[in-house]
Amino acid sequence: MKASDRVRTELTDENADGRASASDRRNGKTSGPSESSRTEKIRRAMLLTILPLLAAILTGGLLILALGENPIAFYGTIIDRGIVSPSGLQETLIRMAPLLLIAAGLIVAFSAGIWNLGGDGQFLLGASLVGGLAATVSDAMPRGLMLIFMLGMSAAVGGAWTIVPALMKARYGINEIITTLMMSAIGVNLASLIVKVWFLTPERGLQIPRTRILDVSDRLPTLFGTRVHSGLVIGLVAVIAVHLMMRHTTLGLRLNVLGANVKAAHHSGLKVSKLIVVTFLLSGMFMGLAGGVEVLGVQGLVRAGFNPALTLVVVPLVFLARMNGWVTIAFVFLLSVLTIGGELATRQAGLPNDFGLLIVALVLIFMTVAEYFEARRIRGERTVWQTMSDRLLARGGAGV
Amino acid sequence: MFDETLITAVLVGAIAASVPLMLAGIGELISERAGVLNIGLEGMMLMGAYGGFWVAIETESIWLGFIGGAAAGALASLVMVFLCVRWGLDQIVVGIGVLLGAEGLTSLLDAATFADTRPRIGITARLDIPGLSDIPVAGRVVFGEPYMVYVTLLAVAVAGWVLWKTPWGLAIRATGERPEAVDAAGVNVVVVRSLAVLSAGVFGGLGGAYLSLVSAGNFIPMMTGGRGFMAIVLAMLARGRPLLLAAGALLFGFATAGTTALQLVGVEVRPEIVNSLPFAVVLAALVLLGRNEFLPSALALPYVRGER
Amino acid sequence: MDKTTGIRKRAWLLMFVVVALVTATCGNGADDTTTTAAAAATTTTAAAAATTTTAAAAATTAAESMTVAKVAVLVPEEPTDFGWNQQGVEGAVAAADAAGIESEVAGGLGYDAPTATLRQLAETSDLMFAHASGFATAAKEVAVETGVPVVVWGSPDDREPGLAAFVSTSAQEGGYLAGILAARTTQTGQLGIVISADDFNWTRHSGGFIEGACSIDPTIDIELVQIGEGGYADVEGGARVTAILIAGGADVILGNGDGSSFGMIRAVETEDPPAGADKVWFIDVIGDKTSIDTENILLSSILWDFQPTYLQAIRDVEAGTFGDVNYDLNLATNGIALLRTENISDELWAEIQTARDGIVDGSISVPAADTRAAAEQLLGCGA
Amino acid sequence: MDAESAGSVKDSIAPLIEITGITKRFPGVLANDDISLSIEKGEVHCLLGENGAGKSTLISILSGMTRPDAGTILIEGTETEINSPRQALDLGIGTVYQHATLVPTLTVLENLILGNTKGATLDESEGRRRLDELASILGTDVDPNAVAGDLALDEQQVIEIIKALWKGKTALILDEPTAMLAPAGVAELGKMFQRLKAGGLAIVFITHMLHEAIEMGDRVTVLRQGRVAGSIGPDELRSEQSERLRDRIVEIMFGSEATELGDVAELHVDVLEDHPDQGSLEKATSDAGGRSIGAPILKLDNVSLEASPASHGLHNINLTIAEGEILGIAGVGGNGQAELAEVLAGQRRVDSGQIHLLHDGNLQRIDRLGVHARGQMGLRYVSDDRRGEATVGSMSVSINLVLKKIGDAPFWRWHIMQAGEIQRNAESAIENFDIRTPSADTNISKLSGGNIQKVILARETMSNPRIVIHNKPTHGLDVRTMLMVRERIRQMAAEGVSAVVISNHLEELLDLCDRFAVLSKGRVIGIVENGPDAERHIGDLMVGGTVS
Repeated sequence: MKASDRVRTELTDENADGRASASDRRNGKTSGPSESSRTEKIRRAMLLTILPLLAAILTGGLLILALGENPIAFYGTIIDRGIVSPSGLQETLIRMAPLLLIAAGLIVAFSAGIWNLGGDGQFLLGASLVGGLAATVSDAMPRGLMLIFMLGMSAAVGGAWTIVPALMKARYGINEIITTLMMSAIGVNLASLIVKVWFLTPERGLQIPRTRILDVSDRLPTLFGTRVHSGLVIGLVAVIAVHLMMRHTTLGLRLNVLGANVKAAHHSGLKVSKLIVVTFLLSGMFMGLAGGVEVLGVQGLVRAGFNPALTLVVVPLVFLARMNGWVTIAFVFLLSVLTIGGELATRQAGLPNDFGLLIVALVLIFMTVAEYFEARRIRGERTVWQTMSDRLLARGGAGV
Repeated sequence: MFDETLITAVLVGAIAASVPLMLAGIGELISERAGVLNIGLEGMMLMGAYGGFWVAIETESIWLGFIGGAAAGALASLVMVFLCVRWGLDQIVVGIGVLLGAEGLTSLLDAATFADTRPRIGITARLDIPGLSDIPVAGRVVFGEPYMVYVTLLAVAVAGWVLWKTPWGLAIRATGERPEAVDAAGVNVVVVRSLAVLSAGVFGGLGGAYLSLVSAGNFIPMMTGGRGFMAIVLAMLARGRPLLLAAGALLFGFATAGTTALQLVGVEVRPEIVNSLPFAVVLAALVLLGRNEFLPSALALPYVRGER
Repeated sequence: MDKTTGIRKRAWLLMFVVVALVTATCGNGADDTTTTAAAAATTTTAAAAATTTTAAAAATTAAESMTVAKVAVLVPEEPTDFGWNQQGVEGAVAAADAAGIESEVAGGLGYDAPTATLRQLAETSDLMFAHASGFATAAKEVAVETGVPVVVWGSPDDREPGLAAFVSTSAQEGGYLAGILAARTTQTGQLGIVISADDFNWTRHSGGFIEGACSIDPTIDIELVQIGEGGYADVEGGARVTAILIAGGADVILGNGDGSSFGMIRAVETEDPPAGADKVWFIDVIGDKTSIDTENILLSSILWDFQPTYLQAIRDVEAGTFGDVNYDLNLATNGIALLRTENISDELWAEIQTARDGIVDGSISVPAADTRAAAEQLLGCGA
Repeated sequence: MDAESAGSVKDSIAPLIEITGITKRFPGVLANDDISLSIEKGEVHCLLGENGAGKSTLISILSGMTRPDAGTILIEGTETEINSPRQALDLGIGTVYQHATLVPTLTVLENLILGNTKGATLDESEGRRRLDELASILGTDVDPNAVAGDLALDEQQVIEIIKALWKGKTALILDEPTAMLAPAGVAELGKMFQRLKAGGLAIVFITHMLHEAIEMGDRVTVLRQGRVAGSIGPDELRSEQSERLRDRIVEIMFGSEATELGDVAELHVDVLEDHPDQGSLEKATSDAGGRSIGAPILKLDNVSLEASPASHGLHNINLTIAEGEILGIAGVGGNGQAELAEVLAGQRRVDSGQIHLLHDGNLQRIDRLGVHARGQMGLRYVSDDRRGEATVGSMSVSINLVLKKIGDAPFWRWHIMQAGEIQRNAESAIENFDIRTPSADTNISKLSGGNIQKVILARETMSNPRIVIHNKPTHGLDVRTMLMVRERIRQMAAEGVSAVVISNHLEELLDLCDRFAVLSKGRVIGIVENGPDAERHIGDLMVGGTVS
């Protein structure tokens, strides 16, 4: 019982009546106003998504204008390339596949109140093992079997890489933010080693160290004659399945209780330590699967030093989507449009490609700020401006 | 091959590799001690690298450049101050926002200013005490480094002194452990944390400026190359003690420089292993200690009076 | 329950939207006149049995009738590094200008996800220069898929008539000349080579450099060190490694890097010359950094000029012979040259020119060291 | 009113601290309702009252932690706003909070000088000097270099007092400082008060122990339900016999049953009109003890839990509860009640000892079983921490009603939630327990404390309970819900369902229970049968802390 005691002491502070608990706030689970009202829903969507997005677009636009470029043309290109043009839309959908799987892994973790920030390591380990083995395995078995085997393996590897943080959290209550980040860094390096030491192919010619190429015809099948590979379906199914699982199954409810209130989880007789481990494993499996899908669907091989570092951006997206699968899909779509469209738009505007990151950062920050105002509004608190003026008036001499 | 000059060279290399980590690490350490996990440190370093270089080019002064770098880092940390400390928003989400924003912004500014001509700043002056700096093996390292190295070591010492010997340091250490106690003692938690995050920006900026002003002599997009994250880990390893941080950074620098030296005698140490080591050490320490005392207990938790 | 129905409804809606989008995508693609080739290639891929030969055959016919109106060049970092990325872009643009056609530059793409950009550029260009070895696989796949030919930095086997040609450098030839220069310049009798990563271009430079230096002084002492695995842009690493070489006694440094070169230059500028030398010299690669050489330490540079090769590629595509041969940058085509700075005396330059002529006419042969291990075997001048 | 008049009798100059009309409302709770009282120099002013009476809120207003919605504070006659702890400290008001405010990783000295040094460096010598000075005033010996987290609870308490005195040159406020102290420590505290009073300090002292208030206090103010219920001035305190004083204070605190009912009637007319049949507390009380009691259903043998820095633990608890019996657990809060409840519920494993529960006709050992298994055997737990533990605020009422049945049929089939069943269950609970909620889908955090308690009660008592542990079942509830909860407990007992009721309200225990076990420092120090003398017996055990 040592473990549960620790978790308890971590959160034993009493909550004053009517205030959201610390864990509630961390998970962004400030309870919304009555769910039934449709206009309220639309208003919230406006306030939490559309408004910050517009603010980010506006700020970015001003920046572009200041740089002497045409912001309307810039955003026009993003939309045209990211959504309107058929080939661009295909690329957007292709880009979504691994992001969706990562998001699915994060939804599970965040719903259970666990910050799995080690996605990059889990992703890359899944990717490198698949990259290393897929071509060889495809010599030995038919494509379908090979794909299933490889996808399963990537999931297993991703899950396995979470065991250390999981046990440390379950056993000693050690902050998983730190442990998953550490394991991720080690995983990134290990993935590179895997490629260079165990799966280095002699066929690479003069290229940098890489694994064998999986033949295009052996990769994930494409959808409806497009270039979009079936990883998109796997990703969509994963997010929707996780969404439904969190809402309709026993495990989902248990994880939600764990995430919303650890004390209540103990009180309800949930096996908290076990649930923590299950959460980590599930989350890591989706991350690893994302790596597998990216290799089997797009890359076909893994080079040493391969690290698209996808998770970092998905983390805030899932958090801001409040772990809602549908909203997450929308956000992932938005991010993909920004990435695919942004690459062309920056190129045409003569801006560096990294400018897209700035737009993403602006969206994130404005959404967070909107979240904050909404939370305050729900708690019935006064606006920040009122509070600030109060503080200014009350300051007189009260330093530190 | 392992003669005196090479040992000197390894020591010099170790210092060169560790100074940016030390600078950024001090800032992160102070911030973590006050309970704020500053994931955006890498972004603050980039801002410092660019800002420092810009000021140095404009003013033709390296020292003003460092001040500019500190200011640019502080500017980036203001986002954290307002959103995380004042409003209690999530430190991770905002930290990632700061990181991405700084990456985009510095690349953009670089494209707009230096990309075409790639101007460079003159070499930084080094301490040179005739006689002393010529002492075999250690003379160059002890008496012949760029001035900023000594400033960094001084900053480490000062940070240690501030943290352990001043009321400010006491308040910072207490805030990371139990902010409500600090509040009850009449110390404003928001002010303490704001200043701690600001110092993370200042030191992160200085670390970045060291890269652009001393290591390279110019700014290159994304030039920090993950050093911000390494500094975060080192700050955790140091458990709030700047001297331990400096030792950790030096050890890491020594390991990387040593790896280079080993190449010269034909011994290959895979860089992946060297790069993984600090992380593995932190994990091992956490496992062995098996408890959270390794980190400030209020780390990454926002504080709002009356809501605990 | 209302809630469940709502969720089901939304699930169906989403599925519908996805399917609709995807189908719409296919339909539109066929309508789009500019992407007929792409659509055709897509169909081939969709048939799942897209063997390389059939796709290649299909594409070859397309290539034969092609006039090149526009070329595209893709580089992993921003082309402002006075090195690999910038030279590649400038070479491609210059080639396009010479051919009187359009060019498009995609910079800062990173190494991990070039496919989307390749496909986008394939829609608007008739030839693509995938200017990074990390792009080779993806570029060739896109070429097969779209029929738009690519020039890749990969392996000689990547060559595919009408679709892909491999470009390499006889960088060792430039390295050889630089080696002569260094051996004549050094006062300590020690030279240093820094490579930012285990990259065949770097090891070829290095191997040639060693051979060249050995041809002058077989007792010369040369050290080769690598910054890290992907140390292309690692400024601090470049500075650190170079400082160690200088401390070890080297007074001429050959620096192979992109962004990391700036760190190497900084170390050459800052570090005390080793005992017996008045000054440390730096020999750069690929680009010409004379304009930013504030401390006058730049001895020379092994210049690469992609313009002639890339122009040749354009001509070959137009002639329908693209992919029949691979390309090579070398001294004979002026794709490789040694930069003459003010710091090289007339007498020494004449000696270097003699060696150049020898390489071009084949009287001097410089083997290519394609890996770091191969380059390291040359250290010690065969002793 | 009493307080004001008492103040004005003493002298004509303004009191040290005078508060008037202080009102503070938290969502769903009126914590302070127009409170006025004054605090004089050189006096120990005791604040008494049940948990939830508003004492801690009042204290946090004085210490600058909370700002009142209405009311004024006058310090030596000047109206003053206290917006932050800093301001309170600058005014010389030092506070010892109920929860620890020491930073466990810092040394004693560092804790003390935190926020209390001027200048650039930590002036440790000045700190030591002040520490020695205060320690000698208090008559204790303190190691300045000890790490605070390593100290025993009573040692920490002394440090907390020193910390409060550091700046508290005007007034010292202590929120239940004796709860964790041994009797010797309490005596020591009394001596400290004498010394501090002599120095002209005003002391506000919150306690549950009547004898402490009588022995140490110069003035006693009793709060009830956020209001001042009455007060006793220094003259009366000094002149009266302690027995008489005690009766008087008890009367003000709990009211005689008649006055209690009067108050209720006056305050909640509408309530009584709604449910006239539930209004009579007198009638209900007379029911207690009149039932037949069956065979043992729950048996605790030498149940022990190791003490920790935060808890006294449990020591060799032996208890037997019979079918249909209501056992009260009396004692001052923090003496092992929470631990006992959690051990019984299965939330915490015992370190030694056994627990047996009547199941399938014989007593079966259950101390290795978890919450869910015990729940299915009919053992249920109504936690006192309604929002923090017993419910998940961000989830709906209907989900909270099945929180302990996750995975059980009919609410889940093949691990899939059966929304219809859960909805039906919620609707029946809402109807049967009169839960006032907009809908079953409403987040439970939106409900008032009373309605949340009804949800919890419904969850724990539906579907065949055998024995229910009630931890402070009516704490903080309005009178109507309180009566309803008590009635439910009584009614179930009549149907043979046993209950263990933990409460700080003696009146409540006397009203409900057949038998009482008195807990002190994790031990059962006495078992008392309900009857005419029960109150006196329990009171002796509780306030005396010794077995009589």
